[in-house]
Formats: sequence, structure tokens, C-alpha cells
Amino acid sequence: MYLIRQFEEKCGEMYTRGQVRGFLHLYIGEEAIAVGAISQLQPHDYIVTHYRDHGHALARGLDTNRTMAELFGRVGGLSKGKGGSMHLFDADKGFIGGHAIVGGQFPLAAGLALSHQYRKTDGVCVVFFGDGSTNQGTYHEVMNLASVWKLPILFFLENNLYGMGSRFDRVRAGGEDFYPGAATYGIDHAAVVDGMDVIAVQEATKVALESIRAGNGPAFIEAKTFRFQGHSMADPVKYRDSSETEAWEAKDPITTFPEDLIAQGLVTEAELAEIRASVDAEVDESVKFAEDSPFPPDEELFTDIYA
Amino acid sequence: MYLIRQFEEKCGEMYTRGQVRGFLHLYIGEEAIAVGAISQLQPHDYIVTHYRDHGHALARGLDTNRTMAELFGRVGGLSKGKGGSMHLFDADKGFIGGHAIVGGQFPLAAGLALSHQYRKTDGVCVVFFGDGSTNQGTYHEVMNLASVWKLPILFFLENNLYGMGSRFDRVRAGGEDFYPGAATYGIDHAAVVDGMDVIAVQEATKVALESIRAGNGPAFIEAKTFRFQGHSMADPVKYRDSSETEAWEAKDPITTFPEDLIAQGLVTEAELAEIRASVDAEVDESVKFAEDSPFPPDEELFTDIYA
Amino acid sequence: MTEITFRQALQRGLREALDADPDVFLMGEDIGKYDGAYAVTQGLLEKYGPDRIRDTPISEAAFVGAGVGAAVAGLRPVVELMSMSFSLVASDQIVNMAAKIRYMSGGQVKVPMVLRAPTGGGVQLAATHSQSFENWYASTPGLKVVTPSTPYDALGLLRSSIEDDNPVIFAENALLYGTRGEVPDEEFRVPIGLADVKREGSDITMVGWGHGIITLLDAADKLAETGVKAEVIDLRTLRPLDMDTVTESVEKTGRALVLDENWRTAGLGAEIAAEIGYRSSDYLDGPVARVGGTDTPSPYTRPLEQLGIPQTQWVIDEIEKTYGL
Amino acid sequence: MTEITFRQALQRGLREALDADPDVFLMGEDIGKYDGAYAVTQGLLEKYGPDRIRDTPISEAAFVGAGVGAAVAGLRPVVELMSMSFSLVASDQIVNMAAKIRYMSGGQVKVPMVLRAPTGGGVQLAATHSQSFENWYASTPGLKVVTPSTPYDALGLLRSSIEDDNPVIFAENALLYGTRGEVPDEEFRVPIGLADVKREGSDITMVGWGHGIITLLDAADKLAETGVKAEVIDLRTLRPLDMDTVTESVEKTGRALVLDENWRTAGLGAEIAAEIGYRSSDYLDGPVARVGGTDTPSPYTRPLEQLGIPQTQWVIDEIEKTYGL
Ligand SMILES: Cc1ncc(C[n+]2csc(CCOP(=O)(O)OP(=O)(O)O)c2C)c(N)n1
Ligand SMILES: Cc1ncc(C[n+]2csc(CCOP(=O)(O)OP(=O)(O)O)c2C)c(N)n1
Ligand SMILES: [Mg+2]
Ligand SMILES: [Mg+2]
Repeated sequence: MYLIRQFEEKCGEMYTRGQVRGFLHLYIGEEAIAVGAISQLQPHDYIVTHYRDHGHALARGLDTNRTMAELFGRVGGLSKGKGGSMHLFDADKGFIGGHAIVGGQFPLAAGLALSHQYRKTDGVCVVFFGDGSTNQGTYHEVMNLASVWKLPILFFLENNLYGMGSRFDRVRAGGEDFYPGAATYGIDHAAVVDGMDVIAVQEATKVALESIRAGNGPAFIEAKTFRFQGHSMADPVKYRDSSETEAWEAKDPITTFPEDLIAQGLVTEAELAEIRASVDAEVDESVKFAEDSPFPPDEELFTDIYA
Repeated sequence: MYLIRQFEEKCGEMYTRGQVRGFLHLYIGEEAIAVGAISQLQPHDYIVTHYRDHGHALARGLDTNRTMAELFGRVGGLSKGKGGSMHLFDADKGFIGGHAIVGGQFPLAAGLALSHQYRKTDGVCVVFFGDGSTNQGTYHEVMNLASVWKLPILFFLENNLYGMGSRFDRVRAGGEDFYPGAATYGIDHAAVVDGMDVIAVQEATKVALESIRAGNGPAFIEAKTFRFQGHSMADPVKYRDSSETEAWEAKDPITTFPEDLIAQGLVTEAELAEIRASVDAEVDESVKFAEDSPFPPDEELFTDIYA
Repeated sequence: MTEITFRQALQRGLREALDADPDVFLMGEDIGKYDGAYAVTQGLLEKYGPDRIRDTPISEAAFVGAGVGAAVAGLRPVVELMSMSFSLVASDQIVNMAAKIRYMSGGQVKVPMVLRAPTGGGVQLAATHSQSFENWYASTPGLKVVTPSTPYDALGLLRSSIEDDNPVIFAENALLYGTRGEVPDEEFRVPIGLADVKREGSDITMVGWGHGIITLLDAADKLAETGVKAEVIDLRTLRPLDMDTVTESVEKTGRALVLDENWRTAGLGAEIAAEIGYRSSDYLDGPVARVGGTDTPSPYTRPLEQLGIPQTQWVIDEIEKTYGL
Repeated sequence: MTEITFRQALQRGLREALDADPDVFLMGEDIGKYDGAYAVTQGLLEKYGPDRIRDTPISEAAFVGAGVGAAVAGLRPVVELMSMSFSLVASDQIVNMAAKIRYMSGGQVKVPMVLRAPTGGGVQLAATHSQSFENWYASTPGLKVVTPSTPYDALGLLRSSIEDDNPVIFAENALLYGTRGEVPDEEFRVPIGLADVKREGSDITMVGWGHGIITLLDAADKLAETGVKAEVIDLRTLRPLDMDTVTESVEKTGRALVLDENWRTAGLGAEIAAEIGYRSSDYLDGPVARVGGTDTPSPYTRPLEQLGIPQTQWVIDEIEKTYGL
């Protein structure tokens, strides 16, 4: 989590310096979800997510250097700089994107899950999505399709209460909780979890995956969370009070989780300091790696269109 | 109801003779819904429906002659023959189509309902749709939008158990009843009704409309029904047993409703015979009207594209 | 050689692929229990079972996108849309997902998917059901688009499409399903991206595709009666375009006509006409003639509908008007 | 005359319409409380309230179609899409509902709706967010499509579009929002369907629209240095096309170049090139030259992205290649 946080603080800095461009969506505040959920996955499982994808990528173990280089648009990036921040990919790790059309990732995830079912493996696909994306038709279509076909898919809602400037209750009917809606699709395994609590997320994910791998079809988890910053770097955040943010910041997993660990005597301040130092070095190194990587050669404009 | 039945029997006959072409979807068996529901509407209310639209059109009082002429593709038709069976329109009667893209009518209906709200009238929009169409994303998007905005809209599901050859349970998760799903969108007024019982449909519609006109936002009615014939004239109906059809035919409103009326002494056989004779004459007359109406002049190809 | 229908050719291609490769499966609305809206998949459910012949809900965006996902995972889905007209509800998945996921991932994944759909008008299905959006997809980098006009091409292109590692839009003009033609019993392929000279001639090059080829061949017959020898080129593939075959022909004949049955304005016909005009300007005796469908929605009523669809006589008149032939 | 930005011109047009006509209202994602993704609607919620400035869920199909319904009922919705790239998820409602409901009803209803959206690429938003589907809508009967290149045209066309009784796709190239220009204080309109000569010249006609006009004007400056007088025609409206203005110019200059910033193949530029080639073949000194964006998805990284977008030099090179100027 600390890696994700430091990595993203650095991304923001690099954006301000013009090294990272386009749309940059930070995951700051939501780290416990990616880390908790993805830690429970097997190597042959698939992950699909939205444009706010750095956290999932790093939690899956995507190379920090190549991730940063991708954000810099360099040839050493995961996708040679062609995808950028919103489209992180590492097919070898089953990480099938970062997708920037809201709701566009649901069908893709269904197909990946279908491939596991078709091949009779015990693999699953986890699809991460935001509260705002549940208002897209694909959410509904895919929940139904996945349930009718009993696909091995975990719907993972990152409910950070806002889609851009729209608080969920201004654009969504049906109340505060999303997870009960899963039952409408006959998805019985639906849970809600504190998205600021990495252990709770781990536990909920573990249980859900067991159900899916046992052949019960899709499961649904809603994690309550909050993005501490704006929707993207372009967002001045005029639509909400800082008091709301502050209340959530008190639950920041980056501070609360180490505190818990220390309180439980599982780790010492000194050990933490060591971890932090090594993470900081890794992040600094990724910037250096990215800076040193050249831009892709011109002919790359025309490659990777067709196989 | 008898008018709709006779009209459609005639449509089928005219299709076989090649007078009506394209796709022809008969409403036979479902008449009690259109008649029961639409009888409760005010003149300023809007109606939007799908391609299986003859029943709704005639129940709304669209001219029988012009409806038949539309099916014949004649200039005397409701839309001068440009729309055909799937696209019946009579804007003066608030009948805003027949629509042939499955699920395409939901957003339109939301906008019509919005116009009533915007203008602060007590008008509503009723949108008819099939079980199969609930698997489209627009269903979900519009249920949510309508509920968030508390639009005066009545979602009227004609659950005839099949979408083409697909029985609902093969393509839909979430069980036999659709109406409980409305609660997911905060639509509390959701009812189920016997779609073969015109009085029950009337009653359910009346209650729903009262709720909507009182400003409570959308309501939802699911009517259980059955189409006695194929999906369209092109359908050989190989996907279901005739026994299923026969069981439903026993509830045919065209026979059961008059029987009930007679049993209750509300009408005599003689009176019914008279009504039937006049309806039969009206239907015969509509065919004559259609036959006598010319095809539209060539220049009509290019008109009505822009206002 | 056996004479079979266009529909039979497609079914044969599907059966072969299902037999040959366990990774091939079919998805679509009512392709199984109902036997397919146009009966192309008739009997397949019985033979291959519900895992491989999958009836879907009416959720085009979901199952087209699911096809992409399955393809990314290495399967070879053949997805059927009940009509190309319905592809719009899935167009985001086609254009933003199928066409781009490879590029956005820097080449890490591929999408070996075929998206089949009946297309075109002419049978009074009215405005929303008579369209040919393959013209739009043909402008989209990352997609391939094919549209056969004969049973031979249908089978040969279907084989190539299922074997292709890219998303292929396979447009089947619904008017062709019942048409017949000779198909070899032995193995053959029609490569994607290769046009075909359907009739040789020296006086004018007429370029078209799909159902339009029937109109052009008919026009060529009529022109022959007045001594005009027309060459008919069937593009067969709309993306990538085989402009070399077209150019070669135009430089031989010195005259060109393009037929696009869809809306005339800003359709694919415009691309071909513009490109011929540019490449072969030194060889042309006049401007490139164009015939297209009228710029109108498709009306239900038959007389008006037919008035909007390019007829043989339009081709002949346009040639006369442009080249005085 | 006042100098204002393109963005300000649009906002002025919206405010005027909201003030003048109670039937006008706005809908779109985050146009209210967030002030609009591109700040075009900044401050409007405060002034006009939530009934008229309606924030929508992320449900493009639903709210675009709701716009059609409201318009059919006689209101005049101005709907904003956060990007033209996102229009695909609503394309069925645009193409099959907005464009056709009038025709299918035999003229019983009309659809006085404006659908505004930022369009185009160039700011590293990558493949799915840098597209210009107004080119596709421009081939759709029943729609009108406008795409201003200056604050003057933006305001003049917005006024005309809101007053129009038909569905108008209003494409705003996002690179233009900050550009400035003179706008009269008094009332004026730019009629839909009328191209504009943005610069006069006698040697070659260069046709473009939207952001492409900036490139063409720049090219005209460069060409002037070598004595070539280029005329720059801004189509302003993509449907209906004003080919008369184009033809008149081409017949004067005898040379033509078309710039389409979107994918070169099968874009709107092809239509214009083909049509010029046909109409003005007797006047042309050579083939119609075309410059277009590369047939590639839009990559994120800046150097590659810029390589795909037509630059001034491409125009100059193409003219040299085609006409030796
Ligand atoms: C189809 C589509 N519509 C709109 C957008 C613009 N957009 C990008 S992210 C976003 C908000 C999404 O909110 P949510 O799903 O809650 O995810 P979060 O950003 O909060 O993680 C919007 C409206 C888009 N990218 N695609
Ligand atoms: C987007 C789209 N997909 C598919 C179709 C083809 N189609 C027409 S009707 C239909 C079945 C709809 O079933 P249902 O909603 O239950 O209505 P019913 O016909 O039973 O009244 C299908 C698949 C279509 N017209 N539009
Ligand atoms: Mg959110
Ligand atoms: Mg049904």
C-alpha cells in the first residue's frame, strides 16, 4: 500500500512537471482495496479494471519501473507508452487493462471469466469498477449474463461515493448500499466491506473466491472507500466539503494499518522505516528508469494494430 | 379486445397474402393488457411501446382504417406507410410509437415523462416492453434515471415468458418475477398482475397511475401473459411445446371475459353478437380502406427527414 | 464442386471450424434453440451442445464484449448479431474494445474473434432494421471487415476470418442467404484483403461489394448488349481495401464507377471513388462515377423502399451521364 | 465587437437560449455541480437551477434518448456528452431514434434537440478518448452536424442549432476552447449548411473544418511565402454539406486539397474529395489531394500521437506532390 501511495504521489508530482500527461486519476485513499483483494488471487486469475488502475497494477506485482515508464509515454513502459496511465496492461500477469470508457470493462471481464469456465479451470476474473459506472447499461447486462451462465467472476465495486463531481445519491436511486442489488440477478454471494481495512478486504475476497471457485457463479463485493484527491488532476474539487475528506483521511490505511501492526507487535517502527526507505528508493528508481527510457520510435505508431 | 383480436387475425391473413410485409408481430393472447392499461389513461398522457404494437394502438383509439393502411404501406396509413407494423404512431393521441430496436424505447419514454414533469402537468408516460428487453442496458439506465428524477412514468412489462425462442429463465437470472427488481431502483410501487384478466389490469394500472400522479415517481407493473402465436410470422415455434400454449389459451381473455360478463348478467349473448358483428365489419372495412388507399407518391421517399 | 446456397456455405464453414478447433464456439441471440433468426446456425446446438452454441440474452454490448474477452484469453469466438443494424448498441465494444485493446496494450494481446451479422435492406424491415454499419467499421483501424457476395466467397472468407488473429466483422447481406453457387469440395481459402474480378471487361471498371455485385453483374449484362464491356470488381473485403486490384483495372479501362448500396453521402463508396480519382487520374477519361443508395432512412412501404436502393438502370444511366457510353 | 474565447462564445449562446426560451434546458454528466468537464457550463446551475441544468448519471444512452423524448414533446433540450468519443454508447439512440423517429412517424413529430460534445485528439487522452464520430453522424440522414472553428461561428451556429427543429450534433474540438476571436455584440446567426471562405486565394482551394482550419490557415501563410495563394474553405457544417461554395472555389482555383483530421480512410474527407472530383473534373489541374490523420488508434505518448495528426507540413507536401506547387 505504501508503494502505491508513494508511487502515486510521485505520479502527481511528475504530472505537475509535465512528464505525465493526458488524464491522471489517482487512487490515493483506496489502496487497501487493491492490495487486499489482489493478494488473494492466483497467478492464472484475470484482473480487469478501470482507468484508476495504478493501485491494481502495483498490487498485482506489475513492474514499478515499467509502470512509471508507461505513464511517461516511454518505450520501456508496459505498453511501450501507447496506453498511458488509464490503460495499464500486463498480459503475462493476467492483468488485462485499465479501461477508460466507463462501464466498458464489464463485458471484457465476462469473456475472460467465460474462458476459464470453457476450459474447466478453477480460474476467476475480478473486475474492479466505481460507483458511477453502475449507472451504465453494461453493468446490468453483464451482471445478468454472468449470473445466467454462472461465470467465475468477482464484481468488485470500489464505492468511493463520487463519480467525478457527482455524489452517488444524486445520480443513483436505490439507496446507499449497492451490494443488495446483486440479488436481483440471482447473485447470492454479495458482501460489503470497509474499504479502508486491508485485512477485512482480504477476508471478504477470500470467502468470495472460495464460493466462485466452488462453482457457485459470480460474487459481488462492495468496498466503501474514498478518493482523497480530485477525480483527476484536472479536478479542482469544488463539489464537496473538505470536512468530508478529512473524516475519511482519519481512516487512511497508509497510516492506520502500520499503527495497528505496531500495536499488535507484528512489526517495529524500525522495520517499517526500513520498508519505507526501500519503497521510496524503488519509486525514485522508477522515475529514473522512466526518464532514461527513450520515447518509442516513429514506426511504433503503426505497429500493434493488427496481429 | 375483440377488435384487436379480429384485426390481428386479419393482419395475419393479409401477411400470408403478401399485402402486409416485413416483420409482423401479433399480440394475440395479450390483448387484456393493452386494453386494461390504456383504458386508464388521460388524453394528455403519452404511450410508448415496442414493435408488437397493434394492441396498444387500437386500445388507444387509433383509427382502424389508418392502422391497417399503414400495415399495407399505403399513403392513407398513420405514417403514410413509412413506418409499417412495427412503428405505429399517432402523435395527436400521444401515441409515440412502436419501436423496433429492443430496449430502444425506454430512453424516449423517460424524455416524454420528463416533459410532463418539466411543465408541471399531471401527465404520465406509459412504456410497454417485453421480458426479453429487460436484458438490455437501457432498461437499467432508464429505471435508475427515472427514479432519481422521480419521473412520472409507468413501466409496463408484458411478460409473455419468451423473447423470440428464448424462455426468460434461459436468458435471465433472478427468478420468475421481474417486478421485485424495481425496488433496486427505489421504485416502491411495483405490482404483478394477471395479464389475462382485463379487470385486474385496469385496477393495477389505476392504482399505479394514482401513485405517479401524486408525485411519487415511477411505478412498475408486470403482467403475466403469453403470446399464442410465434414471435413473428417467420417463426415456426419449434422451441416450445404446444401444451404450454394450450394451457394459456384456456385463459384467453377473448373468450373468458365475455363468459364472465354473461355469467354476471352484465351483457347478453345477443348484445355480444351485435358487438362482434360491428367489429367484424369495422375490420373488413379497414382492409377495404387500405386496399383503396394508394401507395405514397415517389417524392415521399425524401420528405419527413427534416422538419 | 457442389452447388449450395450462401447460407449453406456459412453453415459449412461454422461446422468445419467447430469440428477442427475446440477453441471455436458460437454466441448470439437465438442461434441455438431457435435455430438462428436466418437459420444459418440451424441444427448446431443439437450437434455441439450448449457450451459451444451459446444462446445469449438480448444484451449485445455484453456478449460482443464477452467475445473480445474470450478471444483475448485465446479462444476463438464466432459471435452472431441478429442484424448489423443492432450493432450500434454494441458499437462501443466493437470500436473501443475489439479494435483497440491490442494497440492500447502495446501488442500484448490479440483478438481472434469473428462478428457475423446479416446486413442491408430491401425486405421492408423499415428504417432501423435495414442498415449497413459495416461501412463505418471499415473506417476503424484495428478491425477487418469482409462482405462476401457468393457462396464460394462466403465459405472461403469465413475460413480465413475464423483463422485470423484479429477481430473480423463479417457482413452477410440478408438478400444473399438463398442465392446459390458452386463451391469446391476440396480445401480453399479466400484471403482477407483481396478483391476479385467477377467479370472481365475492357471499357469500364465497376466496383462494388456484397449484394451490389448482383446489380453490377446485371448492369454488365445490359451494357454488353450495347457493346460496352464492363469489368466488375468485387472488393470482398472492406478493410483493408485492395486498391491495387482496382487501380490495375481502372488503368486498363480508363473509366470507373463505384456502387455503394448504403447512403450515398460519406459512405465507403466515397473513399473508393476519391482514391481511384487520386491514383489513376492520368488514366481516367472522366471523373469517377458514383452510384449510391438515397440519403434517406429506409421506408417500410415497398415502392418507396425500392426507390431508394440502387437499381441496374441507375448504374447504366450514371455511366451514360459520366462517360457517354 | 468583443474578443472572447470559443468557450465563452458557447456559454453565451447557452445563456441567451436559457434566458429567451423556458423550453430550453441542459442535460449532461457533471454539467452542473462540477461546472462541466470543459467548463462550458460553468456557473449555469447557480443561475438557472437544477430543473434546467440537469446533472445526469453516467448513462449516455438513457439521457441522450431522454433528450429525444423531451424534444418530441416540444421542449428544446441541449444535451452535453462529456466527449464525442463516448457517443458510441448512445449511438443507437442518436442514429436509430433521434435521426429516424420523424421519418418513421411520417412527419408527425420533430426533434428540436442539440447534442453538444467536445471532440478530437491531440492532448494524450489515448485511443478511446481522441475520436471524432461526428464524421459518422454526418453520413446519417435525419441528423444535422455542425463543427465551428472560431468563437464567431461557435456562437452563430449554436444559436441556429438551438432554434433548429431537427437533431443537431454540435461537435466542439476540444483544442479550440481556449482560442480567441472577435464576436459582434449585436444579434447574428450562422446558418446551418453554409460553408465560409476563411481566406481568399486563387491558386488552390483547401477544404477543412473544425481544428483543421487552424492547420490550413497556417499552411496558407506558409504557401504565401512561396507565392502560392491558397483559399481556405471552412465547411462549418458537415451535414448538410455546402458543396456549392466548395465547387465555386475549385472552379476558380483549379486545384483542391481536403483535410480530414480523423482517420484518412473512409472518412468525411473522402466524400468531399470524391464529390469535388466528380463535379469539377473539367476544371481541375490534377487529382484532388487529400490529407488525413493516420489510420491508427491514437497512442498516448506525445511523439507518436503528434505523428498521427495532420501537420501544416503535410498539407504543403501534399500540394507539392499533387500539383507541383
Ligand atoms: C462512457 C463514458 N462516459 C463518461 C466518461 C467520463 N468519466 C470518466 S471517469 C467518470 C466517473 C466515474 O466514476 P466512478 O465509476 O465512480 O469511478 P471513480 O472515478 O470514482 O473511481 C466519468 C464520468 C467516460 N470515460 N466514459
Ligand atoms: C437491439 C435488438 N436486438 C435484437 C433484436 C431482435 N429482436 C426483436 S424482438 C426480440 C425479442 C424480444 O422479446 P421481448 O422483449 O420479450 O418481447 P416480445 O417479443 O416477447 O413481446 C428480438 C431478439 C432487436 N430488434 N433489437
Ligand atoms: Mg466513484
Ligand atoms: Mg417476451
